[in-house]
Order: sequence, then C-alpha cells, then structure tokens
Amino acid sequence: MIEDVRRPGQPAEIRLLDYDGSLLGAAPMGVEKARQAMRLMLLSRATDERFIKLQRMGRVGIYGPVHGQEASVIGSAMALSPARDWMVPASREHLAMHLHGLPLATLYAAYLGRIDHTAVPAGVRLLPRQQAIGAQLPHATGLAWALKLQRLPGAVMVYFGEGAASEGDFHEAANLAGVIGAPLVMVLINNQYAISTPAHRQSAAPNLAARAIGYGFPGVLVDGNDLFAVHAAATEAVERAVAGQGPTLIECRTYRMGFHNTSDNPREYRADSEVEDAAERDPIDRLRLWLTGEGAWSPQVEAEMVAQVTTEIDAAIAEVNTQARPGAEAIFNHVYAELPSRIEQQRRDTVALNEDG
Amino acid sequence: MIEDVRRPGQPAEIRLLDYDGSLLGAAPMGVEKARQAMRLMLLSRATDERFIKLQRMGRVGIYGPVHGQEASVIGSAMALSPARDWMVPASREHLAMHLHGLPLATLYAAYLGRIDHTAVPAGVRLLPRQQAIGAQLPHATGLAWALKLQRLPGAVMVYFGEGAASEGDFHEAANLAGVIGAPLVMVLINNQYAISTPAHRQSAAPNLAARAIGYGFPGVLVDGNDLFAVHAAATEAVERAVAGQGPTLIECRTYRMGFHNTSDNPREYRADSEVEDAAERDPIDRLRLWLTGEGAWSPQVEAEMVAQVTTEIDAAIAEVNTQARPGAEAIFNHVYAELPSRIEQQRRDTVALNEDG
Amino acid sequence: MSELSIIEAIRAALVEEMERDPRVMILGMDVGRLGGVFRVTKGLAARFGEQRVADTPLAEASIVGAALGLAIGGMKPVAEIQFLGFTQQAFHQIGPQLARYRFRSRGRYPAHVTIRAPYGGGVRTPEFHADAIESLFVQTPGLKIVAPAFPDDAKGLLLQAIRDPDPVLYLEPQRLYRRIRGPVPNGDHPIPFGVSRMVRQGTDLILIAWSAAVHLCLEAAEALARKGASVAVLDLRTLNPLDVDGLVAAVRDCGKALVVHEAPLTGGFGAEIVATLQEEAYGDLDAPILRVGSRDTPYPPGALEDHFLPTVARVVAAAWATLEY
Amino acid sequence: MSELSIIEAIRAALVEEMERDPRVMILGMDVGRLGGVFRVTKGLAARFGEQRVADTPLAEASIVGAALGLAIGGMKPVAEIQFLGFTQQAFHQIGPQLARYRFRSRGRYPAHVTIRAPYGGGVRTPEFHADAIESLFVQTPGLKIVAPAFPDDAKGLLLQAIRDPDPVLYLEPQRLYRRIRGPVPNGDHPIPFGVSRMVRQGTDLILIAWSAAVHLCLEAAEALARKGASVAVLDLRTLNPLDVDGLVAAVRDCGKALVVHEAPLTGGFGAEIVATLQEEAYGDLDAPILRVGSRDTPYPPGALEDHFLPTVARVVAAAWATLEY
Ligand SMILES: Cc1ncc(C[n+]2csc(CCOP(=O)(O)OP(=O)(O)O)c2C)c(N)n1
Ligand SMILES: Cc1ncc(C[n+]2csc(CCOP(=O)(O)OP(=O)(O)O)c2C)c(N)n1
Ligand SMILES: [Mg+2]
Ligand SMILES: [Mg+2]
Repeated sequence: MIEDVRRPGQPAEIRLLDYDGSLLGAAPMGVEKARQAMRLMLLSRATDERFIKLQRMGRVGIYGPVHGQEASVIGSAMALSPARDWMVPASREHLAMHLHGLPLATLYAAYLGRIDHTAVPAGVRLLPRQQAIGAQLPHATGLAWALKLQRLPGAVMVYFGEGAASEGDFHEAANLAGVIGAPLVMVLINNQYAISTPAHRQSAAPNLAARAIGYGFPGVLVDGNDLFAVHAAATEAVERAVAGQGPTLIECRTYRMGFHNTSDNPREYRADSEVEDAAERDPIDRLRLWLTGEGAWSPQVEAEMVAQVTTEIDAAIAEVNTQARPGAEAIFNHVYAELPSRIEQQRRDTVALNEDG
Repeated sequence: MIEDVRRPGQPAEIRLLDYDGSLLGAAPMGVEKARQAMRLMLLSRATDERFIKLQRMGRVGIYGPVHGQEASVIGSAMALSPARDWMVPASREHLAMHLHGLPLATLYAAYLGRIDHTAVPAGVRLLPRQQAIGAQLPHATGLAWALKLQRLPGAVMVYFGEGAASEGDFHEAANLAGVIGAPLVMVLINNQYAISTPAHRQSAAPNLAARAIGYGFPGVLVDGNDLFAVHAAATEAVERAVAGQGPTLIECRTYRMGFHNTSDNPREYRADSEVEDAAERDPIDRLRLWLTGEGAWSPQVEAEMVAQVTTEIDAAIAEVNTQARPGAEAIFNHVYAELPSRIEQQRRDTVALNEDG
Repeated sequence: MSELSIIEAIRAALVEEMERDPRVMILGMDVGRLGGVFRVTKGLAARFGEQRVADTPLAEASIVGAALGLAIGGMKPVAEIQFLGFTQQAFHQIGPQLARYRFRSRGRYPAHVTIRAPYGGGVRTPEFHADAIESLFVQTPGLKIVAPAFPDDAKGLLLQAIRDPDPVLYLEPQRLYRRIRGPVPNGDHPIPFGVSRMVRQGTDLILIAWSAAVHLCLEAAEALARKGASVAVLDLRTLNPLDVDGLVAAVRDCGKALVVHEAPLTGGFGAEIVATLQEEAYGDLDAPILRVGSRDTPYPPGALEDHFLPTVARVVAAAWATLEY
Repeated sequence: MSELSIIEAIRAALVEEMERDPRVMILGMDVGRLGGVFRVTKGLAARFGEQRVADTPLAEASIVGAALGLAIGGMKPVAEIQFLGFTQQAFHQIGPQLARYRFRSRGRYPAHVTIRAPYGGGVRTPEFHADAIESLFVQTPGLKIVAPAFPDDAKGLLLQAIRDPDPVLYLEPQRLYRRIRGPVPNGDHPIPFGVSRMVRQGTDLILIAWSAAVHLCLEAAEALARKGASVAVLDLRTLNPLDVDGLVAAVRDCGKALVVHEAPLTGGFGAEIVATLQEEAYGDLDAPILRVGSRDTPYPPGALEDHFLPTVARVVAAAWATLEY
C-alpha cells in the first residue's frame, strides 16, 4: 500500500553542456552572451582570490568564496531584467549582485569596513546579503506578492543553499508563494555542503527540486556547473513568473570547491579526492571548451580578460580605499527614521567619548 | 524544460471501504475489532456532545470537537501497540489518547479545571496535548530518534492538521526524521480547515502526502473517513518504522463537521451545503453499513453501545467531580524540579493571600 | 466623537487608513472572510477585497517575513498574529530581520510594517493565548512597541503605527476588546509615540502601567482613595519609545512610584522602568519602586489565572507598603 | 588541577559526562566530524561515535525540539546552537516548549536538556554571531541560564547543567574561548547554580557582571585601583536562578554598585538586577545603581563594535560617577 515514492515523479538532472564542452541540447545563449558570462565567472573567481588574500593580510574579517558555483550564480542572474526584476541574495552570490546593478565598490565596501558605502543604490532592485541562513526567503515571497498585488511586471529571484532548504523559513516561504501564485524564482544552490555537513546528512531526499510538488509548483533539477542548463531553466522560470504562472524552484547541483569561509578548513571533514573529482566538472573549464570549439576563445583572449577583471577589482578596491572609515556615530544611523531621545543621548555620548579618545 | 510536476508521482487517495459500506479491497481487521473501533467512534462523538453541552453550561472553557474525523483518529491509533509505541497528539485526538492508555477521567480533568489530575500516568507512552500548532512535531522526531539510539523497539505516531503542515516545525521535523531514519509515523489529519482557512488556501499542493518525497520517505494519501484505509496505512507504516525502514507520512483526507471550537461559528465562512455534502461521507455511517452487512450490527446493538459509552462518560465525569479543585499553589508545582528561593517566596505569598481572601 | 469599544476603534483606524492609502493592506490567519478570531477585521475583506485583506497559511514566521518583503515592494502591510504568544514562532523574523532591515540596508529599505497582536489574561484562554511577553521585544532596537488601554488611544496609536516608517508591534488588550467603551474623536487623529498619559491625578504615589494593567491600577487607585491616599495612574502607551521625561516628571511630583504589569515579575519591562527612574530621578525618590507582576511561572490554565495575574489586592498591598515606607 | 582554556574546560566536561552517563549525547550543526565551528566537540565523534555526537540539518527549531523529544525518550541531550543569535530561529521551541514541558505534563516529562551556545562580541564576527541576547530568556520560568567567565566555572557549571533535571541554557563567552587559561580541578566538581562568586574584593563599589563582561570589570577595577578606589567584582555565574542573597550582601558591604553587561542597555538583565537590589537593599544604597551596556542599536559590523560594546573607559567613567555621588 505504501509505495516508495522516492522513485516516481523525480525530475532528472538537466544538462545542456557536457563536461567536454559539447552541447546536449539547444544552447540558450549565443557566443557573445557566453563570453560575457565567462567574463563574470572570471571576475567572480578573481574576486575570491583577492579577498582571500586580503583576509590573510588582516584587511578583511571573513570571506566566503564562490569558487565552483559560478555557473549557478551567473547563469541564473543573467535570466533577469535588472530594470524589471528583483534579486534577493543569500550571501555567496557576489557577481549576481554586481550583474544586477550593484557596483563592485559597493560590494567590496562591506568587506572593507565602509558600512556607510554599502547601501544598494536607489533604483537597483536588490536586497542586501543575508547572514541568517534562509531568512531572506519569506522576504522574497513578500516582495513577489507586492509585485502581484500592484500588478507590476517582474519576477523576484531568491538564492539559498541546500542547508537553508532545511530551515522552516524555506518551507513557509515556498508554501506561501504557492498559495499566492507569486512571481518567484527560487534558486537553490546545492553546493553539497553547509559548512562541514554534506548534503546527504542535510536531507534524505534524493533531490530537493522535488519539494516543489508539495507547494503546488514545478521544481527542476539542473547541473549547476552547466551555465547553459542553469540559464535555460532560470529563463523559463522567470518567464513563467512574469506571465503570472507562479513560482518555480530550481535546484542547481554544484560543488563548493573552496572552504566554507576563511575560518574553515575543509580537510577536517572531506577527502581531497572528492574535491579533485569535482574539479573535473569545473564550470569555467566547461564553458571554455565550448567557446573554444565555437572559435570564440583562446588563451590570449582569456589572459586579456583576466587582466581586465584584475584592473576592475583594483579600481573598485582603490575606490573603497578613498572612502572614509565610518565614525562612531555610524552605529546610530538608520536604526530608526528618527532617533528616540534616549538613544540620541547615547549617540552624543558615544561621539563625545570618541572625540576624547 | 520545466514540467508541471504536479501530476506525476502523485499518490492516489486510497479507499478500502466505500460510501455504501462495500469493500474495495481486503478488510484490515475482522468484525470484532471493527466493533471495537465503532465503540470508540461512538464514544468520541458522545464525548463531543457532552463537552459542547458542558461548555454551553459554563463548566468548560473551550472545546474543539472531533466530529467527522473519528475514522482518522481511531483507525490510526489502533495500529499502535501501547506497551511498545508512543503517541504524540495535537489537540483533537481524544479517543486515540484514551485508546493508548489515558483514562477518560484524566482526559476530562483538563477540561474541567483539575490541573493536578491531568498527568499522563506512568507507563503510558503518551505526550500531553499541544496548543502551539505544529510544535509537537520535532518532539516526536526526537522521541523516535531516542528509540533508535537506544535500540528500543517501537514507533512514534504523531498527529497534526493540514494547518500545522504549513508551519516550519513540520518541515524541520520531517526532514530531520528522514535523515535519522527515525521510526516515525506522521499522521496528517486534513480536515479541510484551519479555523476558517480552507485547505486550498493553506497550500497550493494538490495533496500534502507528496511532501514526503522531499524528505526521502514515503507519503500516502488515504480517505480519512474510511476506517479501513486509515488503519491499513497506519499498520503498514508502524511496521515499517518498527522494522527500521524509517518514517512514513499519512495524509488522512477527512472533514471537520463541527465548528473549530466552541468559540467559532463556521457559518461565517462556509456554506451549509458543503457540510451537508460531507455528512454523506460520515465515517461512522460507513462502518455501520459494513458491520450491518456482516451481520454484526443492528439498531439495538448500537443503542446498547451508546448507552454503554454514555455510562462511561458519566462515570468519568463523576470521578473528576470528586477531585479537589487545585489550590493557588498549583501554579508553582512542576515549574522546576525544585523552586528557586525567589519563586518559593512568591509561592508562599500566593498561598498566604489565598488563605486571607 | 463616537462611543466605541476597543475592537471598534481598531477597526475604524484600519478602515480609515485603508481608504486613505491604497498601499495599506492586512494579512494574517483568518483575517479575511472570518474577520479574524476576534472579528477585528470583520467586513474588511468584503469592503476592500481579499487581495488587500488576505488570509495566509498557518505559519507566523512567513507572515512577518512576507510583510517585510511586501513593505520593500511598496506596500504598507498590517500583519495580524493571532495571539502575541505565537510571535515566538516568528521571532527570528521580528528582531533580527524586521527591526534591523533599515539598519542593514543603510536606510535603503525601511521596514514599514505594523504587527498587531492581541494578548493578556483574564479571559480563560488556552495555553499561549494570554502570554504577556512584551518584554521579549523591549531589547530590540529598531522596533517600536505600542500598548493602548483605551479606545481613543487604540485608534490614534494605530493610525500612527500604520504611518510610522519604522516597524511597530501593536499590542491589543484582548480582555478589554469589548469590555470598555469610550469616546473616540472622529476623523484623523494620530497619537504620537513616546508620550505617556496621566489617566488619574494624585499626589502621594504614582502607579505606572500599560495595556489592561492600567485599568487594574485605576481600580486600585480608587480603592486606595477610599482609604485616603491620593494615587495617580500613568499609562505609558508606548514602551518604545519610552517617555522617560514623563516618567521622571511624574515621580518628581509624587516621590513614590509603583509599576504594575501583567507579565511575570522577573525580567519584565517593570525592571527597566525602575532602573531608569532610579538612575534619572534618584534624588526625588522617597521609597523603593516596587513592582507588581504575574508570578514567575508559566501561564497556568484559566481556572488558576487569578492566582497568577496581578490583582487589585496585590496592587493595593504594594501601594500601602510604598506609602508607608 | 590542570591549566585549561575555556574551550578545553567545556570539552573536558562533555567528555567526562559522556563517559559517566551513556544517556548523554550531543547534537547540533557540524558538531560531529568537524567538532563544531569552534572545535569545542573536536574528537568527540571519533571517541563516542557519530550516533552520540550527531550532526543535524541546518534547522535550529528542530534541534531544540528534537532534544526535548530525545529527553522524553530517555536521553540527556546537549544541543549546540552554533551562535546564540540563532536561538531566535528556535525561540518557540525554547520558552514555550522546553521550559514549560515539565509544567505542562505535571511533572511527568522533565525536559532534561542543555543548550550550549557561544555568544558575545569583540571578535569581529558577521551579523548575529555576537548578539548578547541573554535577556530574551530571563523571563522564561522553567529555564535556567548559566554564563561562566572562567575555565573552572565553565567546566563545573556545565557538569551541573548536564545533570540538572531542568532545561539549561549554557552561554559560552566566545571572546574568551582560547584567550584565557586557568586552573581547573581535575575530576568531578559540579558547581551549584544560583551562587555568585566574588572574583575581586573591594570596599567602595561593587561591579556586577557575568560572562566576558566580568573580565572587562576586572580591568576596570584594576584601573580604578590605580586611582585609589577599592572596587569589588561579582561574577553572577547564573542568571536564573539569581543569587539575590549574594547580591544583597555584596551591596550591603559596599553601599554602591554598578552593573555591566554586553547586551544593549534598555531591557537588558541589568535592569532586573537594579530593580531587585533597589527593592531588597534600598536602605543600604548610597547612590543609584548605574548600568553600562552596549548601545541601543543593532550589533554593528565588526569594525564598529568597539563603539557599541561597553569599554573599560565607560565602566570607569560610570564607576567614578557612582563613587563621587
Ligand atoms: C540561521 C543560521 N544558522 C546557522 C548559521 C551559521 N552558518 C553560516 S553559513 C552556514 C551553512 C549554510 O549552508 P548553505 O545554506 O548550504 O549555504 P552555503 O554556505 O553552502 O552557500 C551555517 C550553518 C547561520 N548563519 N544562520
Ligand atoms: C502556532 C500557532 N498559531 C496559531 C494558533 C491558533 N490556532 C489554533 S487551532 C488553529 C488551526 C489549526 O488547524 P489544523 O492544524 O488544520 O488543525 P485542526 O484545528 O483543523 O484540527 C489555529 C490557527 C495556534 N494555536 N498555534
Ligand atoms: Mg551549501
Ligand atoms: Mg485542519
């Protein structure tokens, strides 16, 4: 009577670009767009390298690299229209945020302690990074609900990890989105780890895309290291959302190549061989092979592009370095629209203490 | 690329006993056991009637009737071995609790204000009713985990409504149970309403049994007004749990015939015709038809049984009436193993005030 | 001027504000067709449509979290949590998210959200339904906390809450919902936050309270008056912002004060009032400021709540002890 | 006697108690193979097996809720919440469930659970990771709260917590984890709850604190001593039960007191201490009891935390104001 429902109804993992760079289906973008994606992926990786270095130098507190997940992050973000759609990040989607309109300098300012230069600029439809795992999910549902209520065009894309998918917030946000028919695209980046916890200890489900069924909307499982598969799924999901067809859950199966963050040492909990295996499915390598096959890539092009993104990073960091470090009073800014008198007094005391010191 | 996953993988609603009392499959119990179930269902309905009356008389604060859900409640509970298995109720499973070993007088004591006579007796593997919707679910997972860790035989059966299935607690408890492979049977009593909110506003999912797939264990959907279907599914789920095969989710589709509780008036939010329709699928009527067909029932048998359960209720209430009402100090009992001095002082003050007054 | 119950006053504020501003909407469990378990929003779904008065699934964290998202998206949501006790299910979305979103986004996204929740004892509710847990929110910078005790304040403070650009937790005294009626000025009279209200004058002692406990204090003051003591009652009305100046001025006049609240004694907001007054008005105090609260136990079943909650007798006793100090 | 860091002391207590009692187990995120994000449980999974030192999914409410179920099922779980800030995700399972289960079940099911959580500032953590939200739990009858500041207390109080039949929230000062070492008696020396510890003697003023703030007070007392003031420091060690007698006695001796905590000022546990002392020792007080806490703002990014947190300078300034009162 009780059947093992683990088998039927399982979405298969969709792949469009194979490990060797060959196409398994229609490419969802042309060469130009793919080169642009490549640039963002290289910029992402270079940002990782730079910030790990800055952290080692003591200039940055903690940094969590994106290494390995670039196709998931960028393939999804490229499906959005920044002037129309909203993005709700978790914390490891730097280049998606940048692509959506956040200047690199604004992104970096947060890591470099320039709190008053971290605000998302007016007009950029982007929420701040979220440090409470999963907490952004109901915000995204509410935001998508607001679009629907006001009959505004657009979709909301929200990012989260397979760890976040265990939180009650995921469930409540997804279920509410289903009930509302909210224009929401839930991008679950399954990088196989939540700090040290492997995905198979995070859930016994064969895949997490299948959870969508329990909320009444479609779920799709894609190879998260395949830019094309991610982008095709995200594009279709955004179209569905904008067309009023409701939410979609996209599980991107990828792999966190680096440490969880700069305080972490993954050798304490996973074998090098596992990481080496995963390296063979590197999202950048795969796209490089395809672009090369299309005659649109060469080591020289790549070297130029790497030089370019390095310059970009240098410039952004230089810009941040010109920004004044926040004064003591910064902790009182934006707590309320207007400070209640008791806290205004604390503000004055704090500033005074600081001037004394 | 994105398929409507709402269709494939859907468990069909299982029914063994049709509306007219005819069998659609093998009966999971014999006539004797079915009569016993019938007795419990009648006792459940008579308890409803009595407590609604007592509430109207001002002797009871609030009462939430079980009317309509008897097959779900009793069919599932009958699958447990009280000496081996645990039961974790929500709040509307009175007769399941009784069947599992809770004396009627203990059950009623809570409604009649005898707080110190409400404890589950030692040896009865039952948790108290839960007023925070869904909060019992992680407790049940933990309890099932404890059985597994200690290699104790047994299963844990936890009850909850389709409303509770929207809470984060449901998700977290189910997912953890899947990871552990806990011997847990999750009985979701979908009575179509959470106060005034209809099930289709509670979730867009076509059914909630399908959520199990997202936690890596089976889900099954049964006609919750069919004692046999509920019992067969519950029995199999308990066997799976005890055999170390992990959790099962059982969605029992039934209908809340009465008000949410004595403070509620369902006419404010649902049509009488809907309730009249549902009455045709009454779980007691259906079993009565089958038992009659088996030659094991008659109006006279029923009249005797009703008289018997009335006597039982009378006796239990009479017993409660002999219990002393709790004194002021009862609020300080069982707050801690031993009262900290500050609260001990409050206890003395309270008792003194009470003696003065 | 109309004579309204607290429920009617709250409903009037909601209706007027929804008519004035199309971005105001209501969300929560059973708020639509049913009008909420207390019928506060009765008739609003019919009037404004089920889009703007929206039933949600049974999941408090998503109600608050979605309200924040709705606000970011341009709405002014009024979220109803069925009972204050169940804000605990949404706790991580209130303090760490709603209250901090303006700060985290450096002003880009104010959290223009009101959370309404009934609370308080004396009406024999099931577990959790009466819990006076307001003090679990008083250490949440960014979150304003409002607790009216009269129909006019209920309306005026709710108008202010809905307009206030900061998130507001608006606490409704369920015990008083229909029990008291009072004059409420017609039309648009929002009441500013952070201003307490002297609801009874007196010279010997001041009783400080908010929400339903204000009425307990009025009864106690009456009883004390019969014994010859002149006792004032100050209704705080908002816990954050706290009217420190008003408190200090009141204590300066009387020299003696007593705080009364429905929450358990230890860790209740009474402690903050005492600590603040002790710091700001030490020289004016002629006696220790005692506190009368509920007992430091879980909220007991209804039949026992009278032993748990503060009573007129306990307030009178503490008042005498203070007066005789 | 061994010289241990706080981390080592906590680990020692866990190991000893797990060896003594097979029902003691650990659950939480990353506690197994990794040994927790701070490596507190390092080596324990290898020693006791991954059954007894179990990694859980990323879901705090289920960690606490399952711990309660495990306790009902006969285990003595020690649940780790990765950072105290994330107990808010589990809030509805702590106060309303864990803390009340004994009461609700009329003694049938005591909630024999310990929750361990690191907290406190000064180490430039990301948002939420430093939040000193202990006062959100002080109005939770049934829940004991422990906050050691030294290695010996860390061990002895954890031994007691694991054995205590009531649920215990055990707060670990992450700033001190490896920063201080101290003598810890070998063997089984549980420390009873509700007994504060005078960690520095003095006659002019007493500083009252717990957890990392105790060390701030010791520094401040030293600075004040250099200026000629004799300042005592009292380490509360447990917030519930609160050592009221110890507090009163200490104030009686000095006549002046100051409370220091890492939590924001308003609504912090300092308020309760002031209110209690003001009530219990009014006649012995020679000055108002001031409080030094963090600012009433959200915890700012690391680079700004020094402006937010109490500092030696602020403690010294408040102490002088009190001494000169
Ligand atoms: C609510 C909450 N619990 C715990 C943490 C600590 N923590 C930070 S990152 C992380 C793992 C997140 O895993 P996942 O969602 O898979 O995202 P990933 O780090 O892999 O991108 C944890 C547990 C947190 N930040 N928030
Ligand atoms: C956490 C929580 N939120 C809200 C409530 C108020 N409430 C009591 S019963 C109920 C509906 C429950 O619906 P369901 O889970 O379907 O169970 P049913 O009442 O149908 O048996 C609600 C919302 C509550 N008790 N607990
Ligand atoms: Mg991950
Ligand atoms: Mg229901």
